[in-house]
Amino acid sequence: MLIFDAGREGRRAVAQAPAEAAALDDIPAAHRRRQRAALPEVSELQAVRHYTRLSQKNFSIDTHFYPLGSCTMKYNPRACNTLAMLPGFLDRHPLAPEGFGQGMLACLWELQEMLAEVTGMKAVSLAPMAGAQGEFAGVAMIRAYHEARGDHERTEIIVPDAAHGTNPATAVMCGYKVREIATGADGDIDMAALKGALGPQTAGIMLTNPSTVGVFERRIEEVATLVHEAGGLLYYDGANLNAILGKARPGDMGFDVIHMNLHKTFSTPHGGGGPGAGAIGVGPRLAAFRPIPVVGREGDRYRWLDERDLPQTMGRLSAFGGNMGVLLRAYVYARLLGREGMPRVAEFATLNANYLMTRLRAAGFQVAYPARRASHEFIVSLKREAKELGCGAMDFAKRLLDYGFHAPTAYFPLLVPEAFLIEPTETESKEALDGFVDAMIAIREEAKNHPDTVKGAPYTLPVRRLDDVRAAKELDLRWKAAASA
Amino acid sequence: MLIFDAGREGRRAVAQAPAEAAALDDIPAAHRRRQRAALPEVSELQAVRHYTRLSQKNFSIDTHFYPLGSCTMKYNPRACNTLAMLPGFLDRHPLAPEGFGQGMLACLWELQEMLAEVTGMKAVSLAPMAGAQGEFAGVAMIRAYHEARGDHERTEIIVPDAAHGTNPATAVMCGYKVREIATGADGDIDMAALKGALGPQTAGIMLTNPSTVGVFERRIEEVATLVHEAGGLLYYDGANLNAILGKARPGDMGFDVIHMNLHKTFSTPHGGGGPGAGAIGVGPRLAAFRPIPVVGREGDRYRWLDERDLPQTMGRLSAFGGNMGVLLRAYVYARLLGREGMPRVAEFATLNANYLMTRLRAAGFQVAYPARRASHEFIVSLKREAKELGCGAMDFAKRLLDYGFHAPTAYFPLLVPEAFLIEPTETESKEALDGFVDAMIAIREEAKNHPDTVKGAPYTLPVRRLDDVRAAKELDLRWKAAASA
Amino acid sequence: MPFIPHTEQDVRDMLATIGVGDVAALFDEIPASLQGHALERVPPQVGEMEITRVMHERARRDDQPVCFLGAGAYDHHIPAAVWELTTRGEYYSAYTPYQAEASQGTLQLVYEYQSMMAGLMAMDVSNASLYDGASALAEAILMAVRANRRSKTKRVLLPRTVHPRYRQVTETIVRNQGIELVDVDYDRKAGRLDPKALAAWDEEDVTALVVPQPNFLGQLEDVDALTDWAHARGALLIAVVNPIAMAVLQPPGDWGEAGADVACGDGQPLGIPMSSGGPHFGFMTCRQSHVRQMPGRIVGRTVDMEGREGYTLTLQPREQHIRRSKATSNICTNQGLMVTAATIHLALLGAEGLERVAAASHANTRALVAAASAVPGVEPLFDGPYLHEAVLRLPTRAAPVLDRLAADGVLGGLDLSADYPELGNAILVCATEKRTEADVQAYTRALTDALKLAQRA
Amino acid sequence: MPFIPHTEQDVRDMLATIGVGDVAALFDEIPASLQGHALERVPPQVGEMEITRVMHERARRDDQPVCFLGAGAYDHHIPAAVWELTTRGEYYSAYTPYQAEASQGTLQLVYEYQSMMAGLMAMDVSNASLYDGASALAEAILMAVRANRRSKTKRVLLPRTVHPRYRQVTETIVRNQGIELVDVDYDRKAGRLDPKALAAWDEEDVTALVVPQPNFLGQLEDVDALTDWAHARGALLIAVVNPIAMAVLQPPGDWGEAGADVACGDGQPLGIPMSSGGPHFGFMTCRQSHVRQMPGRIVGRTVDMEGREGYTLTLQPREQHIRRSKATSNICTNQGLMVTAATIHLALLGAEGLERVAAASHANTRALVAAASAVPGVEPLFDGPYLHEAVLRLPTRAAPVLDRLAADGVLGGLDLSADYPELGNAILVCATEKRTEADVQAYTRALTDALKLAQRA
Repeated sequence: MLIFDAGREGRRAVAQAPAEAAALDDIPAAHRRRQRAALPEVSELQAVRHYTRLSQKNFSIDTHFYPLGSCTMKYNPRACNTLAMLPGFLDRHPLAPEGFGQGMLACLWELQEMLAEVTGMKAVSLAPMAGAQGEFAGVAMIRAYHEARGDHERTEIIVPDAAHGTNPATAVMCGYKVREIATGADGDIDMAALKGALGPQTAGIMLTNPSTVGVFERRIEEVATLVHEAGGLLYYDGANLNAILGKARPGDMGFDVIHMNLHKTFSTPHGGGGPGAGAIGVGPRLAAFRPIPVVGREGDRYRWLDERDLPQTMGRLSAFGGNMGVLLRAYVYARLLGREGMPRVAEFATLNANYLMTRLRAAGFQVAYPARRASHEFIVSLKREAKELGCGAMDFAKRLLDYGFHAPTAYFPLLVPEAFLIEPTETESKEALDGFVDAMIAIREEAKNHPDTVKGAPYTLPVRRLDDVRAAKELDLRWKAAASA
Repeated sequence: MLIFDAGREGRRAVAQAPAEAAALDDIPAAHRRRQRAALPEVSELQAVRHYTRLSQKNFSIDTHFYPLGSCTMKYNPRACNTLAMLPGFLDRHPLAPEGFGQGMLACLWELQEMLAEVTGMKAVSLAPMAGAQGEFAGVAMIRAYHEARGDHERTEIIVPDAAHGTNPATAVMCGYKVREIATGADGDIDMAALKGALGPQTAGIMLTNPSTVGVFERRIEEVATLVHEAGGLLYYDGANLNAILGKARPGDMGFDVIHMNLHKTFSTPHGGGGPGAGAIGVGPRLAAFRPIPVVGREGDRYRWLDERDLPQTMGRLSAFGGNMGVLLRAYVYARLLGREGMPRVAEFATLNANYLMTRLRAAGFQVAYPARRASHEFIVSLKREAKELGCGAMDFAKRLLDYGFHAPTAYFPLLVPEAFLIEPTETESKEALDGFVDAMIAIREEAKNHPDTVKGAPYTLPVRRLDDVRAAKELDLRWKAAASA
Repeated sequence: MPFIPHTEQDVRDMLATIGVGDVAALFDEIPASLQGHALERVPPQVGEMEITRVMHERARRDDQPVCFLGAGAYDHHIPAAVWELTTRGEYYSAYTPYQAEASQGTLQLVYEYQSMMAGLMAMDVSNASLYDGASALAEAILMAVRANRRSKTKRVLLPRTVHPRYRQVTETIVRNQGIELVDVDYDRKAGRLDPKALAAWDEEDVTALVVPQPNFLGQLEDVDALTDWAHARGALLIAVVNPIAMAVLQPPGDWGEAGADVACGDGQPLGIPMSSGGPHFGFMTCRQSHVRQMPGRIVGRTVDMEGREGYTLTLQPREQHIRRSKATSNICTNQGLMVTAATIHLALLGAEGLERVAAASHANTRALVAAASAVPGVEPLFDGPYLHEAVLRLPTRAAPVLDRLAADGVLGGLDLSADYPELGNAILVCATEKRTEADVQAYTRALTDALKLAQRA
Repeated sequence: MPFIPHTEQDVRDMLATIGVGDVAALFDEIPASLQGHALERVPPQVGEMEITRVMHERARRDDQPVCFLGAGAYDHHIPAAVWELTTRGEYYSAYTPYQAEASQGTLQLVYEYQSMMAGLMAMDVSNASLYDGASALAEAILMAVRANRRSKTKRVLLPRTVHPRYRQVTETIVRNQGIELVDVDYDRKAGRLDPKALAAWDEEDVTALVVPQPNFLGQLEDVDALTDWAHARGALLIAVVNPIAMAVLQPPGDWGEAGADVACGDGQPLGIPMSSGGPHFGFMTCRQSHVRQMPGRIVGRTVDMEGREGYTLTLQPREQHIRRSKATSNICTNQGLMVTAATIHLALLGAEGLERVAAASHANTRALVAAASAVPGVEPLFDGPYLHEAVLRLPTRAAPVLDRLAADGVLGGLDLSADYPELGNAILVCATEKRTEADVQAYTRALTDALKLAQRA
């Protein structure tokens, strides 16, 4: 049932709107709305009941193990939410004088410091509102850097073929051509391909390390040297930062700029698709180009730095300062981890991934890079199951839902057929991992004996497999009132 | 799975306890615990996931229609919770000076005033922590009143046979004998029986009006006169106050004392079984005997009144002042209703009940008092269905769960066979009531054609019918660790 | 019409179905003389926006000072997860779990709660809670009187080291049931129950003895000896204890040779905000042999028609809605939502977490006592062991000193002069794990200032 | 180890299964030179108790004054239910709903959101949100450039009456895509886009015209004429509007003969706390014919294998994870949780509720303008219609006056001198439905005092 279906003309949640319908008579009729908007007309109880019941139709971290590769679905500590939602934080107008926001600014300044330290970068800006905006800011800074030096011939960004889709999309948004390079059989970059791609046209390279195939780029220092020698800069996609948090720092590897997905590594909620936060860290070459605003400290006072302080800034990314509420959650989380806790994130995420990889491999599943350590994630290929049993990644994914596990990321990265990219994160217990292995084995048994059972899954969720083709062909993107009198 | 089953030795939610294990060496060993308590050893995520998933196994107002007679399961406005949980209210120590609690005391004082006005009583005490404690306080005040007058021969409390079980239980707790009187065929008190029961031994009478059979006691003024003439006092059980809120006042009917279930009429949450609040209102005869503390006002300052102010008080009912958090919720709700909203509660609760009764009757169900108006609730007897189809109140109740409705109160009051006591409350929509009627009709059809389907219900809940006999015989009241090394 | 979903059309349709002309007709059985009061003292309806503003202002007025008060309510850390989960609609707005199949969430949670409390107290079984610690003690006494059939006197010894408010509430509740509540005095030096005072009852019939641990004065009672004394005389032993303390102190089930018979107390320290005193919850645990005398709801594990595990309310024949005037108590609702919070709290803290909380509270209270005792004229009144509360003697009347501390933003403790005048200028102080070194320094600074001022006056 | 469930035994068992001796071995592919930094600038781990104290203190420091600021963020009432539901774990901790069957809650909610926004804007379709209003405008411009294949110039007219920050963000985002952003000036008297300034482009190729409603200065633009002007020239019309305002003002879909082509804006007024500026969310709606050019996620209704209705992400081939360098945008996450809140908010308010909010805000702003204009030297700068923001001229420099108001606990408005120096001592003020008569009085009192002080100085 849609919320609209619960509506009746004239029904309202009366306590929620002003008691009086104030006059608008001084606004000319030509400006006034003529027909009331088609919104639900429901009581407060109906709304509460509807959205409570709807919520129960979701999987979530708070209800299920979610081994979703490259997404870092770990526990979102409840204190981060409770504390970020204190009225003193929520009720502050973005343009209120800084004197009314010293507490909030203190949190942001300390977060900047912590992020700079843990990534090995010189400075941080918290302005980007999501990973993709952080990426955009990063590449735009690279462009601003070259332009500021009068270096106008650099037209290409190098991107590995296994990269996240946002990488090439971002490079194009910043006016660059994308040059893809291949991944070697061992999962590392093909150095010959890299050397072949580098040249005076190279503005920079976008890398994730560990890469999207779940392994650490072992020759990263050599890569950095080559790119820098060619005059390019190195961009670090922080999607996989959880794998090395507190253990190794992108700044030490030679990266010039990094974006961090605070909603991954710093455990702010994914919220069913945002809001995220894509803080960026920069090395000395790019510090002047950071997006504004940035929090500065003078004595014991904090204030926003803007274009007057950073005249070379690549600009503003949002009307105000970014996703403050998300940043406060990240701050609380970072403090709860502290210096001791950050490396443990990497250690236990890695321990869980290697354990799960070892167990799945021992159970007969095919691992994409068996000769390598898993980082915080790894790839299983279900190519053999698809071929021999007729049940591929999609079928295993859907059947896992019936077993009470969210499916791993499927069919990504594209270069591994029938891929499951599996990231257990550090917050799951050994029992949860063992349960997942048991489910994978059980599903394979089902696939052997009753393949249709697997291909028909899921059975226990609110709906069975959906007709995506119909969804795209016969677009139904909104409710419409039934035609009436 | 029990939370204990998720535990592993040494596992903890580390952020939640002090980092250091401080020394206890100055406490003699004889006083120290020798074996660690058997509590769960789980991570924070495990606890959050376990209790999130457990919650989803409940029906609740926020998820289901709950027509539970005599329980007034109406919408609990979310603002009442949010506002009562502001840190300034939660963090106050009960013994902190009143200067730190003026805001909270102002709310309680105003609540006292509103409750006195809407019940027609002279004064109110918010001290009782639940309806049953309010009842206890009420009857204890009646006793204190008679004793204060040297009237020691009054040993009996009169209670109608249809009364809530708490009524006789309370009278006994206060040292009284219980004298039951019959309910007439029309649902009113049998006046002859009342007259026969009254005498110099009568301390008082406990009544609900509307009564537990769902009809208004029409001759209440005559009852009051008779009881008062016999030297007794009248106690009003506020369980059914929702039926007359703002429309008629127990004080005007002649009652000397009333308890109110704020978790019913004033919509504080039932919480899966409490906490409630059982505020009491008293007429002039009993004002001096109110339980302490009570909030007083002097100028614009509020303070607690105690035994120094009310030397004849029947005493204290709790270590501190009562269930403040519940009272704050009731206060917010009372303000949101206001003067206009209170009578509407009674009007729409009554409209819903009469509509539902009419529809069920038209659908062929047997109503217990067809010649009477329903109050906020009414009784359907499934005697005929039990006899003819073999499916009684229990079967209909369980099958309703499958249809997404909580069952009405069944087998109460005891004097109607196969009773369903149905209270829809004012916050449910006509569509919800119609849906309930449809379900009742559908279940009766099932009972005709496939009675075993109904008798086997429920099917769609986490468990099917439970073995209550085994539960009581083979008592299993706690988890025990499996015997190990 | 807030919270009422009816449209005008709905009302018309419903009235037509019922067959009446207007809503007023539905009230025609209520005498007209009783209808139509104007409710002048009830203010007009306001919207959520307006009441939100009022409550924020009033909560702000209540901004709290640093708390060194205990005396039955304790300022412990509560994990954010506790109340974020507890206020989920499915717990918050559910009814008492009579329809077991539709209430497995609450029922299983209560079963877990019972298991945790029984474990913490080292007792056999727990009920699903009572209203608060004080009323739980009263119910425990009523229960002991029912359970001890050998004793004829209904005489219960209630030491003065039990919380004075608990004693008052007990008196209020048991007053009309023919029970004799007997004060037992305490040792002025030790702040513990006086064995000599008890000796007066050596040869008498005693139905039950109540023993607090820690006692109201913060001191530890000699629970083993007291328990054995009671049992030797055929009396039942009722423990009234702080649940956090039981993480590190000997639990009632282990007292003496045979353990306590009933253990009760207030559950507030287990994840419940102080909230000016409520809602808290009372807990009660007992020996298996007494379970049918225990008041309140109890959840049992059983199986369904298909043999699956499930949970249900059990032993209901003890309760008022079945037994009516013969019930073990008139108790009806318990404090379900508080139990929900406490269960989640206990799961998050675990035994080790609770131990750390208790130990840190102990360490902070020691630090407080030491620091305060360095202030001239201030000294600890008793010399025995204590956990996280202690009595300090002041050189001058306590009330004005505490007022002065409050003005400095410090809740300095409880003035004992009303309940224990024989102790002189004494205050009861408490420092939980939340108190910091800086808090303790603020305390002693404010105390020093206040005493100087008092001596000048 | 906070949030890590591993016991020592677990670690031993897992390492044994993997076949390594310790955890360090798992990092042996990372050059040793890159490992082992001490993280000195990261403070040591603290517990939840300690950080709770810190955050409460810092939030208290941020206690907010009475807000008469608007300018892109609005202090509207938010029903308590909105965030109590939005922060339920099932919404809060869920991922983007790629696995549709396991995400029907979020997916249906987004479908409802799309329906509500399309209805509110009187447009055909909505996406599932963008980051904020400013970036939504930038995306709308990129979208219009893609969609308007007839226009060759990539020239977009961006009036100065659009929020200055939105214009800055747009410049930042579209800078490298060969788009020409053209300022269009406004009429100094009317505070609206100047038809004469527009006339300069009468004969030129224009790809799109942006029209704000209400505009940044609070005034209402002549949206019908502007829309028809754009369409007559083959330009697309991009509306950037306040969603609360659209409850009472003509919605973009009804502008002019044919309606706007794209309507976007910031969704903060729909149940999102101001939160110092974020997270808010951007919304975007458009004509059906442009849907395949729209960036961001879109949810469609379809059926499952058994014909039951269900919801799924659709039109994914527009997106970066499929199309990579050819995607309509690099956008990946949207602002899902904010959309959850806005959907619940819209359901609770309904069209009539939103109208009342808008109308009450209008009435309060009129009252504010009237009261402030009674202060000597203060007057409204423009004479046209406005909804809930207006520009006041002060007799003296605005900054010190606003500072003085802030010291009196009043956020008195936005100083326009940096962005609109030609307007002199002008401030932009706003009064939502939350402001009371007493608030307005406090404002004028503080303003009177501040101006007296300024004139004395």
